[in-house]
Amino acid sequence: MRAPRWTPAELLAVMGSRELGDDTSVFAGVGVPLLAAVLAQQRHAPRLTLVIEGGIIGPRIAPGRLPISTNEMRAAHRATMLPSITDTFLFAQRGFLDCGFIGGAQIDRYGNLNTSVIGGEYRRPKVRLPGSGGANDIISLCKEVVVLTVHEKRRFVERVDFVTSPGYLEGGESRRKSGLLFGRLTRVVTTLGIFGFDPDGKRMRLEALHPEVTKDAVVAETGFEILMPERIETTEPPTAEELRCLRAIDPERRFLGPLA
Amino acid sequence: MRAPRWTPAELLAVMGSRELGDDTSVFAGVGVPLLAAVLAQQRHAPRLTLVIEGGIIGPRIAPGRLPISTNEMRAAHRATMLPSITDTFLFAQRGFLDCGFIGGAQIDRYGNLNTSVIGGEYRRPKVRLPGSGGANDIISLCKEVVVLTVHEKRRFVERVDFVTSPGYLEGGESRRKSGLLFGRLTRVVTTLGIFGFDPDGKRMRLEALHPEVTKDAVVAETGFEILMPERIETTEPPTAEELRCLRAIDPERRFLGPLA
Amino acid sequence: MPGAAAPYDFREARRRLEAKAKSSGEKLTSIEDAVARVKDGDLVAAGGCLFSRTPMALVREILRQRRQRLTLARNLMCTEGELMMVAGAVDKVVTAWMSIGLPWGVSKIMREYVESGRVPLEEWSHLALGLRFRAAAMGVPFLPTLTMLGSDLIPVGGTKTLECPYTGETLALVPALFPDVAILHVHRADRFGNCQIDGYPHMDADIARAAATVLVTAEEIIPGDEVRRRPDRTSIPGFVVDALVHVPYGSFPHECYGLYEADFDHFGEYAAAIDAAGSRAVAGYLDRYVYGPATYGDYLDRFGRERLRRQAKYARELTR
Amino acid sequence: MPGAAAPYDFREARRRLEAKAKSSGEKLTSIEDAVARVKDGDLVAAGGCLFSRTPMALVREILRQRRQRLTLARNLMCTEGELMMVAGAVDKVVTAWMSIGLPWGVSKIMREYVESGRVPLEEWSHLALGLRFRAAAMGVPFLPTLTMLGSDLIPVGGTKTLECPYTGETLALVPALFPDVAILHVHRADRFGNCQIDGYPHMDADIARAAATVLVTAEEIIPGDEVRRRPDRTSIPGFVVDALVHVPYGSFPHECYGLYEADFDHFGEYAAAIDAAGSRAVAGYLDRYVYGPATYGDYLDRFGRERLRRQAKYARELTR
Repeated sequence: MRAPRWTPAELLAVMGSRELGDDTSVFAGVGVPLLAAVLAQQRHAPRLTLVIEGGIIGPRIAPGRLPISTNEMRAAHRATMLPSITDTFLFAQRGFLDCGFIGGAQIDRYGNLNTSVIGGEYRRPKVRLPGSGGANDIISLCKEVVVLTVHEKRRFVERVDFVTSPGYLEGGESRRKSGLLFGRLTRVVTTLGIFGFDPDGKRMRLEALHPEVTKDAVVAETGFEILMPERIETTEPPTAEELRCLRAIDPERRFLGPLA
Repeated sequence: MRAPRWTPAELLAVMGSRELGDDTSVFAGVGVPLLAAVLAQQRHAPRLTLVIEGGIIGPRIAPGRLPISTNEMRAAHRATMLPSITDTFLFAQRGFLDCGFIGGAQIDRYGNLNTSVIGGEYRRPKVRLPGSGGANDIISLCKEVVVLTVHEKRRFVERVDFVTSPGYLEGGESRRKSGLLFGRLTRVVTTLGIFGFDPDGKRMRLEALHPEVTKDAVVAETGFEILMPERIETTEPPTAEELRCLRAIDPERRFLGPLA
Repeated sequence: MPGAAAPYDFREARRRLEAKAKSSGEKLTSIEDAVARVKDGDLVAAGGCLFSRTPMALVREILRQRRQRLTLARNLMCTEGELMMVAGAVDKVVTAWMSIGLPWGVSKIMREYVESGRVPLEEWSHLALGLRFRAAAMGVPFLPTLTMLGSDLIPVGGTKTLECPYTGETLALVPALFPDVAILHVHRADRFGNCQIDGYPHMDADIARAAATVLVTAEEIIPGDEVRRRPDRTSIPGFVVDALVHVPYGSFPHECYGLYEADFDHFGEYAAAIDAAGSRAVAGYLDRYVYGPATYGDYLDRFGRERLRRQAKYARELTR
Repeated sequence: MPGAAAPYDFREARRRLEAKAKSSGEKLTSIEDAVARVKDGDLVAAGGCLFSRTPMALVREILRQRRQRLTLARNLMCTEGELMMVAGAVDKVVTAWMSIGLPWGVSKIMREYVESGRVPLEEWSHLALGLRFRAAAMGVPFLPTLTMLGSDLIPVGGTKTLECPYTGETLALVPALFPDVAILHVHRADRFGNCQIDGYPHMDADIARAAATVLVTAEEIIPGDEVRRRPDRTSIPGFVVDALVHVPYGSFPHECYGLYEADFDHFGEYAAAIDAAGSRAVAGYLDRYVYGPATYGDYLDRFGRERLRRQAKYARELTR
């Protein structure tokens, strides 16, 4: 077996970057989501505005000085505005933020995310995770949301133990009926492929496989039944130029992971 | 008849200034209320904080450069903070503003103020006045409110045509019952005397007469029955030092009026 | 027909924002092009307060383009409101207070137009109107408050009250106000629309977020790098702004904090002319200051450059 | 017993503020005197966010004075929360997220204390917690929002929903959170407590207005005249502040925008020690950094002045 030409994180960042259009705003978490946004900005979306939840608008992340949090000078490097955290999220509630980029610990067939508790009772959980942070707000309030995540069976579960951040809840109209008028989860970009949701039932659906990934690999790494439409695309592999650009942003490979 | 030693505006400003304690905050409108607050600051309340509704905290008004509005550089002279207008009023709603100083066009026995319409129907009034400005907010939200006004029969009416700024509404518990939990109108300082409100019925009550003013003069200039307790104080006349200080603040006599 | 939605309809307001490009690209244009975005019948909110940071150049261009049936919303209204009334541009005003300033008494123009029923005046308390813009800026249909309760402002504004589900107390819920267009004047901006304001911020930041379309004039256009050196001075981000115009003295004869004081002598002459001739004086004023001068520079020349320099000196004295 | 009121009780919160002096006088004092105002059982809200502008000197002094049964509320919690847990100072935390930072995974200390039930973690979305402080800052019992709806955060937090009387839509009403004490670290203040913050303001301004008692440390104490020259830089007015202490590097090893970067090497060593020895490592850390050094200067010496200079250099590079 030959060495892969890109790491899983590189694949996610490149595929994620392609979801972003020019003349839009993106609310991005740190790590791979931020890399994806910076890549898009450098490649095809020069008038993209990055928004970071610590209260940062329009930063130009310095290559090699990547932030590890949403609240630090590396994240705010050469920003155009630094509103309060609350005001930053309120831009999303008002409708100014086109796309939200988030990760996730557990995700289920309706795109619900859990970053709170796994196992046990809520107040005495088996594993207590860090919590929502801004993920709930982003998925509730941004116009469109893309989840970027490693595709593993322990993450893709039948039903999340706790809905920290609402995808389509019970599917169908249940999200809208809960009062969530705005925003929707449009894509789940994983290390295996790209997923959407069927318009009626809002169940997760395979839309495209990454190069050299099979449907069986998806089924094997997914803890629920994924809808498989007749026609499934194959994504364009990361180009040499995309990879070159991406690697220049994270030369220390802090988030891109070790090349084999 | 000898010439009065002070003008009506001077009397109001001096009497008003005495209502303010040190280590407090005062929300003051321009004109006589502002003069009263500045006088208090210079005389007995050096740690008083002036708050002006245009979004101004802690200004040091320059003598001879008195503002004519709550939204100008003269009002903001050497301020310590300039919050947004909304945030300025929210300091009052939260409970940070101890005393509000306002004027009034029409006032009734329960201290209700009208600066909106006189006569006719609301939408086709005989006289359209400028409106609430911040007066409604100040009387609704400051801990204590003092009205400073010339005492004339056309101002002191049986019932205001329109309640722009609520005093005690219909008296009794009606203010509290309307939802106004905070604040209260404590004093009405006029050119004739100082008035309060009886604790139960909340009707206006004479508390003190200015020097050389008679009860009959009050009755003659008031369009409703004023409560007259057994014991009525006489105010200390403005001192030479108070007048000297006050006149130095407004040397052009822009608000103090012409000396006879 | 977006403009026909109820002012508190946060769903429609959100849809309009979602449909608009949120670009960090070029925003600099001419005043004519900027104001072409204002449509007859629009609800226009003006920034600043009374005679401070009034977007006078934008008001002037709206009148020159003969817009009609506008609703003008502004917390405290001054001469700009009178000009719009007499020019026939407004069908309604939404405000907490309207006149020129304390020394000139109650506005005679406001009285003439409102008492006759020609231009209804929708009245709110100062905080309530601020909260209406803030609710809109936050993307919610109302904000709770304790102001206005018990007063006659509650019924005339149609403000609903609520028994608080947490405390059982009565709260006023002031409805959001989503303008079609915001017109604002700021101290400086880069060409991408990132705006910085000195001194009192008034309600401009909320109004910008509340509106579907945002037009800004700036005293100074600065390089983007300068904004990035002091990002904590930015109060309106570029992606909120639709059009930006470079207009020095863009509030004159009103003030701009630190740069020029309001021209009180001019107000006095203006008020005296109204005392003598009523709204006919304002019609003459419109010819002389609005319709006549072809450019904003010509407009400023009517005041005289000496006057501008004097007012700038006063401002420096008061703020240094 | 004020502390016993429900966190959204705006009436009690208002009464406490009305009873307090709103002075523009002297606020400068010692850290010991400032922290003496914190009582056992208090709800303490800390400013900054994660490892940015954490009021570390105040946290350290609270631990030195052995306060107990505190509730700590902070939007994103970091090492200061772990220290308070292991020191036995907190009975509960209120937050949107708790760990040290992405590279060090899920906080082992948080897991140990929360999973065992020793310290309940009350969880809100980041915006919801921000709105709780803002509601309190505004003096109202709740604010309406569309966030958290549909998620399990609504039932576990006891958040009530409302059918909007204007639009009929469902809104979440997040309840106000009125802290007994706010602890904040800012860039500069004058001795009267007028505070200025550079860079991202986080939630500090709201927290200051929300709390009954406000304790502030500042990197620099500047003359009052300097505040009056740039009043538009002030975000917390003096009459809100109860006690002010001059503490350079008052957030270290966390960051202060423009002045010093967080010491990530130190975080790495701290996290590695926990990996090796669990909460015993934190107990040792408390002895070495909190209980041991008699003064804040001695505390900083444990990091080494060279380290402080290095982090200051990094900050200048990132913000100039």
